[in-house]
Amino acid sequence: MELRIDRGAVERCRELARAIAAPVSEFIAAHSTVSVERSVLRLLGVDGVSTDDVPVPNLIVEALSPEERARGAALAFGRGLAETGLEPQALGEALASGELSLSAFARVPEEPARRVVAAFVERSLARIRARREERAEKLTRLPQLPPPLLYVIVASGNIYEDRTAAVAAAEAGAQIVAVIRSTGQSLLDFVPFGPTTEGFGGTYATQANFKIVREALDAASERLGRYVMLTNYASGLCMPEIATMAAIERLDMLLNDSMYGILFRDINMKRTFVDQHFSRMLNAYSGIVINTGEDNYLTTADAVEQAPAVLASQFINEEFAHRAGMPDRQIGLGDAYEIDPDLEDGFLFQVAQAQLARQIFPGAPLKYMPPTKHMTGDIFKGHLIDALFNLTSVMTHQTIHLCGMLTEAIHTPFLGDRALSLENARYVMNTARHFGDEIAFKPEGKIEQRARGVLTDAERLLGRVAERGLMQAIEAAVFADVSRPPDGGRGFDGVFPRAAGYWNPFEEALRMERGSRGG
Amino acid sequence: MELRIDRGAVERCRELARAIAAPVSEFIAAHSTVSVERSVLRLLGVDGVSTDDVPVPNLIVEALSPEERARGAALAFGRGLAETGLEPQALGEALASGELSLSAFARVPEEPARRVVAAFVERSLARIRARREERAEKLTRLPQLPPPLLYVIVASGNIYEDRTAAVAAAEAGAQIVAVIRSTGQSLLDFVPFGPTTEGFGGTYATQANFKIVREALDAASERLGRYVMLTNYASGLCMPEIATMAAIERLDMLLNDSMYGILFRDINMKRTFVDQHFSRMLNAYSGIVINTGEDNYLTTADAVEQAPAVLASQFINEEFAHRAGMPDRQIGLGDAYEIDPDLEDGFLFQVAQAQLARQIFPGAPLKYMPPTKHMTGDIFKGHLIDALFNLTSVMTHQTIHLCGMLTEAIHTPFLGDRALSLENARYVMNTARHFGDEIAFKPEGKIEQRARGVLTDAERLLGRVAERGLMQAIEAAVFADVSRPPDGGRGFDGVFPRAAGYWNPFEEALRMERGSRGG
Amino acid sequence: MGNLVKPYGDTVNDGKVQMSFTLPIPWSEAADEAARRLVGKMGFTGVQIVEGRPIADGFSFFVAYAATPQAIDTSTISVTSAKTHAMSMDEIDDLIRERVGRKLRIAGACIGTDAHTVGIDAILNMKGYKGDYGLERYRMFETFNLGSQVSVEEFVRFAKEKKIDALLASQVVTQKGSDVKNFTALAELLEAEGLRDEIVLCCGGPRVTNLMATELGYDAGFGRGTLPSEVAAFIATRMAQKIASAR
Amino acid sequence: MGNLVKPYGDTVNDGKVQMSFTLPIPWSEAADEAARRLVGKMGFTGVQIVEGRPIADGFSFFVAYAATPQAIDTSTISVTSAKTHAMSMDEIDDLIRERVGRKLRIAGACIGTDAHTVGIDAILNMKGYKGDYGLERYRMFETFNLGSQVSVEEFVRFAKEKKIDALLASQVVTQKGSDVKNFTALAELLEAEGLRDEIVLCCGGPRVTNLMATELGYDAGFGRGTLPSEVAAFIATRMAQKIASAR
Ligand code: B12
Ligand code: B12
Ligand SMILES: Cc1ncc(COP(=O)(O)O)c(C=O)c1O
Ligand SMILES: Cc1ncc(COP(=O)(O)O)c(C=O)c1O
Repeated sequence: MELRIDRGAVERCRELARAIAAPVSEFIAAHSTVSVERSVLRLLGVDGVSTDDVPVPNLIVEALSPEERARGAALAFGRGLAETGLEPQALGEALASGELSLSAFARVPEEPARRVVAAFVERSLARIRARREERAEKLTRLPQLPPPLLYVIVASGNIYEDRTAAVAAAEAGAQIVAVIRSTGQSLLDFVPFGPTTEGFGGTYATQANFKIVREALDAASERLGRYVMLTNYASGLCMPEIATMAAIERLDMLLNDSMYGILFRDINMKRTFVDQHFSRMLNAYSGIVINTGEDNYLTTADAVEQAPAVLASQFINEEFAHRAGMPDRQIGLGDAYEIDPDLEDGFLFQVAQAQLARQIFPGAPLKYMPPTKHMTGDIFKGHLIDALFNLTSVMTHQTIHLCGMLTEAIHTPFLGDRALSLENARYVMNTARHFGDEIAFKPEGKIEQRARGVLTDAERLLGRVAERGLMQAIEAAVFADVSRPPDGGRGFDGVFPRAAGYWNPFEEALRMERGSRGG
Repeated sequence: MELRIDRGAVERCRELARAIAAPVSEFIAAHSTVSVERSVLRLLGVDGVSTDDVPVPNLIVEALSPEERARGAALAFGRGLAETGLEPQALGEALASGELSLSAFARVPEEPARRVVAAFVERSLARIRARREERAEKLTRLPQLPPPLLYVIVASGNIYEDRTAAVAAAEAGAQIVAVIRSTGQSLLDFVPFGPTTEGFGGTYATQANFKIVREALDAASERLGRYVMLTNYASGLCMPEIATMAAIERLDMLLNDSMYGILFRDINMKRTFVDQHFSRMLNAYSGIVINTGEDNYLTTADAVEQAPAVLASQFINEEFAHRAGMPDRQIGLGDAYEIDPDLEDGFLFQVAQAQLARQIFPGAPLKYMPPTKHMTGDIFKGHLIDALFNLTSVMTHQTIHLCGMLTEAIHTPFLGDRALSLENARYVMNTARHFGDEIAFKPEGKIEQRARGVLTDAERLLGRVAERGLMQAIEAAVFADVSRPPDGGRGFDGVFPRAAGYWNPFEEALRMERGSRGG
Repeated sequence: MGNLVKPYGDTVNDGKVQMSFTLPIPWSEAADEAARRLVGKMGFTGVQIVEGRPIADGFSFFVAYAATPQAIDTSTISVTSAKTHAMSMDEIDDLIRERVGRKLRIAGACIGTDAHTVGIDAILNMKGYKGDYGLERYRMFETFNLGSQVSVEEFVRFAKEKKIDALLASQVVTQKGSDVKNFTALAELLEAEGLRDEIVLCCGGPRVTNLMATELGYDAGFGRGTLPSEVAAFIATRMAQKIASAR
Repeated sequence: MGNLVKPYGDTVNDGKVQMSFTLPIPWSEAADEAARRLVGKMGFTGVQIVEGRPIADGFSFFVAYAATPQAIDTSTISVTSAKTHAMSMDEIDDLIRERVGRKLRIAGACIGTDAHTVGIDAILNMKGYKGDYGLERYRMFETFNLGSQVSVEEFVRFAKEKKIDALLASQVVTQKGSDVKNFTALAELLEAEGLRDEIVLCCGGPRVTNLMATELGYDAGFGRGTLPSEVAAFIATRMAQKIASAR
């Protein structure tokens, strides 16, 4: 079922993506953010909150002087470690309670600070490696079913109900479970702490919540004889911190996009670019597959028109991921089945788009999102739209398959909704298992022509972006019809230039590690 | 989306069907049945019931002596007409009330009897022609939507609720409405009379009921600007009589099969063969499209295994229909989407089967039946199976599309069920309108191989039937694993040999008419 | 006490149910509100009409989500299933051989005007159902399959004539209560003929439950998904009991 | 009297409804019976559990059909729809020009932590919705779209500063009643700031009904499928009334 597409155009798109990312990479290399620094602290072992619920990493970074901050939190914190001989967590607590203050250690020499930090860095990376190996071991012993991997969300707002729901979903056939975050969390410039039971439209992403569901799914995996994956969002103002927590709690995937926060959450673009880079370096190391957010273009604007933007964004996300050291097998590029169900031959367009992505990114575990925008309270019709989405996915060999819910327009899924949704996917994908392999597209037919048209338009779009520069292109509303100024949006005050001598020991270690892997 | 099939095999199957039908035709030509004779009377204009609800045509035929019956009811009745000068209905009533008796006219000469009957035959055929022209006029003025023609059933048991349901269905998009009969009607050796409100699993087929729904649908057709067709069953012990009533009330289609009654209702085979022939002659003349019942093989036995039997039966039904003077455009051959939904790649087999029929019978308005057997109380899954059925139908260009109901396993459809069912068909057929035209099957792939295998096996099956003779083959349980003896089953006592001088003026007229059309 | 349960949407005891129905009124915002109040009158709270639309002139279709305050105490429910004994074909044959000492004569039919024989055939035919052999295959059963559309009178006459030990009646069509009507007529006629006590009387069909069957005076009822061996085990056990208690 | 209606399955007043729900119990025949009795306790008759099956350890899913004895008198339902006036863009502009005599200042936002702007954008953006132009396109409106995740305080501050005539608040997320909470907070703060009377206060979202909105103290509420012109017509008419009655 191959589309005959212009391979030259694909190559040109990749070159354009490289040209687009290069200047942004330079910017990234010269900057850091409060969230990056907080994750460095978290990675070193700092956790917990103050009596008024402010996370310790936030307190520490906020307490740094601009000059200290510009050289990286690791150094200042390392001075404290060296001087006090405390474990990072203990030092963090002492700082949080006001018992100690990092400014007191300003004159501790760099050398011992670096040395003591280096040891904790090694310990931290070993821990992440251990989690990664644990995953590999489980995957070998408890193999997943073949793709499309059925993925469902849980989002009751209460982590304990979510746990129940996650386990039930696994039993009903889910291979990946996502705990959806509460509205508004992406705009919080800190990560909430502890188990939570009060979210709106989702449950807070906290390290404790990650652990609760991971443990429950690990137990279920053993019972079911197949490894059930867990995923969450490394997105919003705390992208790298969530990547950190996920690495530690052995999440398997993370929603993580190089531009989503900018376009859809009005997060400052510089903040986003810097944050996504460091998160992805971490994700690469933890063996976490990222899921990019191209589907969002389709929920806010017309899906037929936006197809080239989706493809262009996939090229950009791929390029940024490569630059952060991610191999193709960890780059879950996004797409979605969002064409108006009442459009004649809309199904043909969906097949064209899905197959196009499959051919252009053969090594990527494509993430295919279900119909959402055109779902209504008519759950019966909704279930049918989901069925054709399921069919398209199995025909075009998508990898990560977000199961559509018949109640999409109504509420975050009920336990029974997920069971019906999984039943839908299993039925359709089984009865039409090899359909895609048994047919060919009519040469120059509607499907092929559509795919070719999308590719041509994506190349044109990338050309325009490359010409202006990515930041200026975003300002000029080239993506999703949304304009964002380079210095506007949320979290801009948390971006700062690296001073000479800036030190991020994890970045350094991961880059070296990658060099040695030849990545 | 053409399958490469062995055209020679198709030709050989048609030859075998001819060889199978020929001896049966000889039998048919030499016999008549009580139901054929009753329809002759109905056609002449006899209707109504006696005080104890026995239809007048039944009373008259029952009162004939074996010798009179063997020469056909028309002659005996014609004698009465000639002698009394009454209209057929008046004579019928007088006979029913016992006021007159046909035996009293036994000595009236044949000539005047034939002459007076001939006049009523002409009147009767003119009436049927008028209904046929009326249909043609409406179809021109109120064109239907393009096929697949969406067909739904109504079956409340109460004709007035059925009328409401039929009109609502038309408004919701139905193009054909069937009023399903009560259980057991097919085994009644008479047609109930008048409007009825008490049926089980369906509503009695009566002429009054036909009229009530036809009028309501005619009004709806005008309002909607598209002609909505009405259909019922010319099946069971009163096949030709229902064909008569349908001709008069301008039904547009009729379920009518050359072997269904034998296999699935244990109706005597000789009765069935004779009855189907005369019904089809009438249907041909009234412009009624027949729908054959091959789907029934699939509801009682495994659908994957029974596919060759379905195809073999389609060839036999086609041949018998041709022999009754039906043009291809009136032969709605049956098939159904009945493969176990949990069979891997079952969808591929369904597509293969549907496309095979489409290619072998290009001129026939194929009737495609929905999944029924594997439907369960899980209405959500049922709706999905219907969706893939809808997809298969539009891909393979089926003509008469029976919409599946999500409540198939529960109850005869509710008004709301039909609306959901029509929504399902409209959605799927629109979003994938030209999908079938935009793909090709992989040469020698699973789909093509399946289609070829079915054709080969059907040829083999027809070969076996031709060798033994159809009646003996049925006795040997070649079809549907059911064995029926030639002289067993219901209604055998209503079959009798035609005596020398047997006269069926309608058969004669229709045959001449057909000769003049060159059919 | 007990074990009170409520429907579960996404939180324990939230009581959430989904509902759909048609109202014979044209669609409007007022129709949505009528639907909402109607569901309220049914006793639900938090009623959301998530879909409301015209489906024909004068008819509207609605989908609702709502919470029920009702709960059910599962500890009070003791349905005696006819399917409790899991026995193999050989075990069943052995049981009959030992406890009855002769072949049991079984007759099955689709009674009334019902012609849905697939279900009763699944129980009786050699081939069976879902890999479970039918009663014809058992050494200790002699079976008669009377097929479809067998009148109650004919069925009882046959039972009498052939000295049948167990009667199996099937009903698939349920419209207007025709199944209950026919099942009742059969039980009554057997009673009237004085045959009821000697016979193991079973019924089945997709809407049959054991509870309903026993209420109608049957020994057992078998619903959707029944396997032949479950029926065979029931007949054998019940017959053995009858014989034991007759001694 | 009145016009009592009941759900319609296939016969007038049969009262038939379809229902589905999950119970937190393992599946068994007894679970089916528990489900049947539960639906009975909800007040339905003729309950059929047509599907019952395990969907996870300790959870079963059921589909039921049943009849409700409840009916609703449609003649008692007088929902005042906010959408009664069908007016064109020009008519609305003219109405404002004549009866208000100046441009109306409109501010819209997705309040609270809700970020679903598609709905409010559909009402405000030039482009509009389903071929119906948005408020920005009207000559007699000056519109401000504050976007997503706007706190109630910020929204009221803006209204005060810019002397807004009509506030349009959107809420799409409804989990745990967050929509009602935010709508209520907005109405209360406006009241507290003494701004409520001057402002035409509207809310909208897929689960909003005009009834609910008026109960929360809003002038109007707009649900799924709202067209911009319906909102524009409402604002214009209401503003004209306010001015007339102020005279
Ligand atoms: C196959 C079928 C037919 C075939 C029947 C062929 C045959 N020889 O049996 C044909 C096409 C002929 C047919 C015709 C009609 N059918 Co029909 N048919 C069905 C269908 C699709 C499947 C039934 C089936 O075979 N199920 C599979 C078997 C294995 O399951 P089962 O019957 O439940 O049996 C199991 C158990 O219940 C149990 N069991 C059953 N009986 C017994 C007896 C005993 C003693 C025991 C122990 C156990 C037992 O064991 C079996 C194995 O587990 C159903 C819809 C559906 N999906 O259920 C409609 C359905 C049953 N039919 C229906 C109707 C209305 C008809 C017609 C009346 C329509 C018409 N007016 O033309 C006709 C007339 C038939 C008649 N006179 O009875 C309705 C009944 C509505 C109702 N609830 O009243 C249904 C539900 C479809 C619908 N939604 O309209 N039908
Ligand atoms: C698109 C979408 C998104 C987009 C939003 C993009 C954007 N910029 O708006 C993205 C992908 C970002 C998103 C994210 C989330 N979403 Co969302 N999303 C949807 C979706 C698919 C469609 C909503 C939509 O655009 N509808 C189309 C518009 C035109 O319709 P509308 O909003 O009803 O508006 C019309 C009327 O209501 C009215 N109207 C609306 N507002 C107003 C205001 C006024 C004053 C007036 C007069 C009229 C009016 O006029 C409009 C035109 O007719 C729905 C599911 C669905 N199909 O409904 C889920 C849905 C709303 N999302 C949901 C959730 C939970 C989320 C998340 C919280 C998930 C998560 N944890 O990550 C996030 C976070 C968002 C946040 N912080 O609020 C849930 C809400 C559950 C609930 N009932 O509480 C839904 C129902 C999906 C689900 N079943 O889980 N989502
Ligand atoms: C990359 C990405 N991050 C996050 C989200 C979720 O929204 P929020 O930003 O509110 O967490 C999405 C939504 O689909 C997404 O694609
Ligand atoms: C040809 C034909 N006649 C009749 C029927 C209906 O059944 P009955 O024979 O009970 O009328 C069917 C069923 O699908 C059929 O295919």
